[in-house]
Amino acid sequence: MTTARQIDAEQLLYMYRTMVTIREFEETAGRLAEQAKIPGAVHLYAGEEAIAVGVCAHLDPADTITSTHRGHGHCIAKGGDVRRMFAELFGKSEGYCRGKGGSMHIADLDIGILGANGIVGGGPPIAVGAAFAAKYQGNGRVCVCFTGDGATNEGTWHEAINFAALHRLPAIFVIENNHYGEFTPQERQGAIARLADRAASYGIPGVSIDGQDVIAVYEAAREAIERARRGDGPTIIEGDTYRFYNHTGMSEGDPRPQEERAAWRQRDPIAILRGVLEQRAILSGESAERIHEEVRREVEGAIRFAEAAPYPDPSELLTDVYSD
Amino acid sequence: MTTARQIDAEQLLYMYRTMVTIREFEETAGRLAEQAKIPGAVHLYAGEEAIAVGVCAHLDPADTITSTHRGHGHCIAKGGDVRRMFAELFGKSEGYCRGKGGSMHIADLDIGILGANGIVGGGPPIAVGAAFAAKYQGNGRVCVCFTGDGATNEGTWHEAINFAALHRLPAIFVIENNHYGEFTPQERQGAIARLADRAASYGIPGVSIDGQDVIAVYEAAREAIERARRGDGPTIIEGDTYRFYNHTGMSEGDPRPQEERAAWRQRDPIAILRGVLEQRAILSGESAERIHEEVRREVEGAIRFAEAAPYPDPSELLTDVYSD
Amino acid sequence: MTTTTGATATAQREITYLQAVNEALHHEMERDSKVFVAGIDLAARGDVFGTTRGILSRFGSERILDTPISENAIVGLAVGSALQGLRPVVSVMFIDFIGVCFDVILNQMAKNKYMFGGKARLPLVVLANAGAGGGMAAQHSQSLEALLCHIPGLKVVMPSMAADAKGLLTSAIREDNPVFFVQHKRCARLRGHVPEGEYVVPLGKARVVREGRDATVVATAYMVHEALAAAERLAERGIEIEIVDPRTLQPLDIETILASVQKTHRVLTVHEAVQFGGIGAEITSQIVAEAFDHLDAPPARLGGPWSPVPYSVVLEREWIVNADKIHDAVVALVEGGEG
Amino acid sequence: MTTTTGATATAQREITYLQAVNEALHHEMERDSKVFVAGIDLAARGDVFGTTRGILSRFGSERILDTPISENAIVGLAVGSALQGLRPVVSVMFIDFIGVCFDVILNQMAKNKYMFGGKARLPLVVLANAGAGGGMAAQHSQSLEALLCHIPGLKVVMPSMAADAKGLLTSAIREDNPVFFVQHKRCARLRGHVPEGEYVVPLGKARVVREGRDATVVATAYMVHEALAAAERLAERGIEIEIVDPRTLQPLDIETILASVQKTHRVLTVHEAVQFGGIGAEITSQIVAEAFDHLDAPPARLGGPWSPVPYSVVLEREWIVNADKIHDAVVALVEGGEG
Ligand SMILES: Cc1ncc(C[n+]2csc(CCOP(=O)(O)OP(=O)(O)O)c2C)c(N)n1
Ligand SMILES: Cc1ncc(C[n+]2csc(CCOP(=O)(O)OP(=O)(O)O)c2C)c(N)n1
Ligand SMILES: [Mg+2]
Ligand SMILES: [Mg+2]
Repeated sequence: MTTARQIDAEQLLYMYRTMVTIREFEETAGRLAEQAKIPGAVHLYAGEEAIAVGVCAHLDPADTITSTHRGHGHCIAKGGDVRRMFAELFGKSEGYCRGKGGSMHIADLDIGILGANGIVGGGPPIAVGAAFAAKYQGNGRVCVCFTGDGATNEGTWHEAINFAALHRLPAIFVIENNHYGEFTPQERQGAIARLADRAASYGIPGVSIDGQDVIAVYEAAREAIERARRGDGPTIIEGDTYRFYNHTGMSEGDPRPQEERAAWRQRDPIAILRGVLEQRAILSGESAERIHEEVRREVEGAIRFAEAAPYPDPSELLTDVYSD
Repeated sequence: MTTARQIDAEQLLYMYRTMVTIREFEETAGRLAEQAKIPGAVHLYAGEEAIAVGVCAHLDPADTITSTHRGHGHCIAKGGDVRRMFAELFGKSEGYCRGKGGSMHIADLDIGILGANGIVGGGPPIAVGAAFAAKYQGNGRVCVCFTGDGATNEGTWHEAINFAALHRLPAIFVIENNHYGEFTPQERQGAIARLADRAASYGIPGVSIDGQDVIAVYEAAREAIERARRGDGPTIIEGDTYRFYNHTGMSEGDPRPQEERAAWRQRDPIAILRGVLEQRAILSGESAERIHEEVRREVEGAIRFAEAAPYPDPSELLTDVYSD
Repeated sequence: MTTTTGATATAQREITYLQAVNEALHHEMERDSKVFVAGIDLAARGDVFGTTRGILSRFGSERILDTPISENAIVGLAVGSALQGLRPVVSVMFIDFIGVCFDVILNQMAKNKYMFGGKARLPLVVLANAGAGGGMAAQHSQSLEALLCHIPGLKVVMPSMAADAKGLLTSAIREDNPVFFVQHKRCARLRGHVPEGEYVVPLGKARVVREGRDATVVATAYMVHEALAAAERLAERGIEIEIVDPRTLQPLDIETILASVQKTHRVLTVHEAVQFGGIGAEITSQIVAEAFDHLDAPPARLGGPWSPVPYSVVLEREWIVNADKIHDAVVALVEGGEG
Repeated sequence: MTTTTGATATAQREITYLQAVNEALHHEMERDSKVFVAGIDLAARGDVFGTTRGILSRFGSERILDTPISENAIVGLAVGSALQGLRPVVSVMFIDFIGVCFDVILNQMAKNKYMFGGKARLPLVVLANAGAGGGMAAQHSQSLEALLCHIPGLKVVMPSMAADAKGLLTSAIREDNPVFFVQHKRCARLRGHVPEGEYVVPLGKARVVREGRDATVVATAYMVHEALAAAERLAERGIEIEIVDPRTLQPLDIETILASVQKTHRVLTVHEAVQFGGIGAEITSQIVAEAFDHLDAPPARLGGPWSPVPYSVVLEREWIVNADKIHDAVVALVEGGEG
């Protein structure tokens, strides 16, 4: 956790690399899904990287997150292993869920990832419990609950925040406002523009920030997380963002206006951070290329790992239903 | 519907009588429940009369309401027949639900009462549908959704208001803030004091008023209902109030501080209106006594009616599950 | 058993199950202005499943609404507007999502009429998509119809064929009670002959999909197709199964099932839903109560194993009941029977 | 079948079922600081049912929380804190209220472990009160255990006796899986001998409550007491029924049930829940699959009629399964049997 206003170069480079990793992961996953190498639905996080990365940069492995159907970015930002993620997408036994979960259920309890979630609004109630456990055990942990804008219209979101606010639980509710729930624009899902204003319903702070600027996210998250760790309760952070691909998969059938899509492409969070890094002479064209290349190799390696991994044995069908 | 600021005497007297009727009904029902003449749970509305009456005074029979477990007051204010209400409490076939519903499910669809509800937060989703139907049919009707303060922490309340606000449905969400949900005070159920502030989450007006002053309620309701009828969408009205008896039944085991209870008794909505009426010389001690006497006779008559009514025939057990 | 009313019927016109649903919607919206449709992405997008394609352009945004992701409000919209005389058709998308609005289903929709002493009418339809097979994993693959079938006040329809989908949705929309119209995802693209124009299949009537003498297979939704595939292989072995598709699970047409069992003396129930507590248990129990002496072997059941639906194609394939499993179960029932 | 460990056990100390639940809570909270309790009015008020009386003063407000009326948050509190190593016990008050938080139950709690490839542990208990008989009407009187029993990943306990309530709650709290602990309201005040100190009844073990030779009655929760009442009258008639209380419905101890049926050759299942799709259907189906040749008569079922629970005392009495109905069903089973 940094405390100075000035974020150090190492942290910035870490965030840059992590965003690049997410992008590379997602575009690869999207292509593999198009080739039907990944079954089911794959919801790509590309375009929204700054939010997961700017928030999770403050988290220790013991801190927790609850994620969404669009969860790969959260997982990588929280320290997830791309090899085991790809193996899971391929339904292999080396996958995070031993092939039982798939894209919408990747979890790594060892590093505080309490699961992606196929249910919109499924995460917030679970975040209440995780944040409560931190308070109960007095271990200083926080829980970050990621949701989309659409999820803020589910009752579970409301119940969870009210509960967390009342008990001053160390929870942070991050809204990734990409302006669409599936194919329906946000303005046809609710009558207010700034979802962070809903914080007023719970007597907690709510901030709206530029979700494409990882530094803005980082700063807002730092404040919210420090507040939570201090025992002062939750914050809502709304990051204004955009998904670069369709609701599921890549771009086929994306009904969003071409102009809107192009405009947001101009606000690529990776390019924005790169600009800052170059300006501060932290990154050169060459070192950037090296990072991208390393990430590409990492992702390629992950794919090879995943492809080589065995499928689960059919006998595993009935294991893991219960603990004993 | 009145439009003048000055409420006419007839309307005021009507409201006075209706409040007295609710009080008499509830205290009688409470005593009968104590004598085990009414089974199940009876949630008394006594003390909160000004809210139901001040709101429903603006409603036509074709307008609708959704009610709560504490629903007798809404029913009477909306024009319900106390005879059929008592018959229902007694489980008789002349009851509103032919004995099938009881206190928590009294409904009269002919006069727009879409049912009391045993589920906290059960009414708001239904109100969405009723208000939508009014808009769809363009018939100028409104739907008033009554809930308690505790119900505003249920997700259904949130979903319903967001939906109604988005579609500018002719709905009014009235919060009867009696400061307790069952036995737990409001401040241990949420972190904000004024629940009407939650209107900000939906881009609609929210007003907090003195729920013991029927004129204040009447004025706020008029504005909200006119707004709804105009097609400008919902309003949240929060009325500050207090129940005079325990969560269920009369006073036994009521854990609320004696001092608090006594203070609120000083704010009896009936006495407050009576003061206004006497000041405006609309009511004399004598005419008030006549009203009270008439109401007592009406309630006694209702009890006699209900006692004399037959029980449903056991063969009715399986009717009314479906329409055909 | 099925009735065709009015309109021209082209003898062998084949369309998909989904198109059949879409036709019924169009037809009923045309017929009755009280019918409207609402749900996530139903209007502009025509539903992620394709059910409502063309409705927006034909009927306008007053009669088909995209909604916020707020299933309590969506299903509440149906209940409240039905109480006020409209005939809503709302979608919860995946049947897995009934959890987020289950109180409205369990305690409001299903009980309002009874609790109110009969005065309410709730002419509403809830569309829901069930079934595994697409790698959608545990929260998007369930068959939860048994939960709904245990709730007095609801009706539950689960068509397997395109024509039934059209005919049953037509009936469901005209019905004055809450009906869950459960579509199976793997049925969606199956084609079949579907009469044009108005087409009504009454609720509560099973259909004998295939005649046979050796055993009755009561199968629901996509399992009807798996049973048909099994039947071919069984026929090669000399076993002729009779396949009964209940089509409506609540109310259940037990008479048609009993008539078949009394003819074949053996019965296997098959559904994709988890076996424990599935509709097969109820059907089996009713059969033994009514036709015990007609049985030459213990009634058998096939249903999903006791786990959530797994993601991996290897495990998912293992999880789902299919023609092979039906085949083997019938062989055991007929050849290994104790009769 | 039941084990007593440690502590002094006063031979015939009798306490109520509710007190037994309360004792188990006290004992387990004393034993393990990871156990905490949360729900509406549980702390200051000790629960409207009385389950948590004395817990606040003994353990303080860190370990027992009053909650807002937000069941999704309450049940989510259990899931999330269990995933983080605590052992929550949360209450949904009436089992009727599972509807408002059903997604958390169906799609999160029950499936997290499996979806996550086994790595999660969810040691949590949900307390819920079931049953009609108090004039509480349709939304406060249901027995909804069958819905929960159809969901892989959950366990469901439904004790009928005070001692079992204590012993099973102890096991439920120590269990590493989500357990619904369903109390029947009419059992709450029944007294029985309950061992002092630690007392464990393992999950998944049925109990033969009464021995008999002529028919097996499998009864759950309050129906065990009704069956016992029926047994006395049946004995006068010369019919000796064996009563089996499954105690845990998921997992179901079918072995104990089968052993009894193989002895008596006749079986009646009885529960208060609606008969259609109730747990009796599953038990019946398993019995016919496993012990068909042992049956001298078709297995019979008794359960709630096909309606919501009515309010009026006249109708409610008619609705609920009772000793008379059990008596008559057994007589029909034994004397009218087709064996
Ligand atoms: C309870 C529930 N309702 C509906 C869906 C279908 N669904 C999947 S993603 C999605 C949109 C979610 O929108 P948002 O929360 O803004 O997240 P985004 O996809 O934009 O990241 C919907 C409606 C679901 N998965 N769960
Ligand atoms: C879903 C649900 N949860 C809990 C309850 C139990 N319950 C009945 S009334 C009540 C308190 C409601 O408080 P509020 O909304 O403030 O209404 P009030 O009783 O104060 O009028 C509770 C918790 C319920 N009936 N339904
Ligand atoms: Mg979005
Ligand atoms: Mg209150």
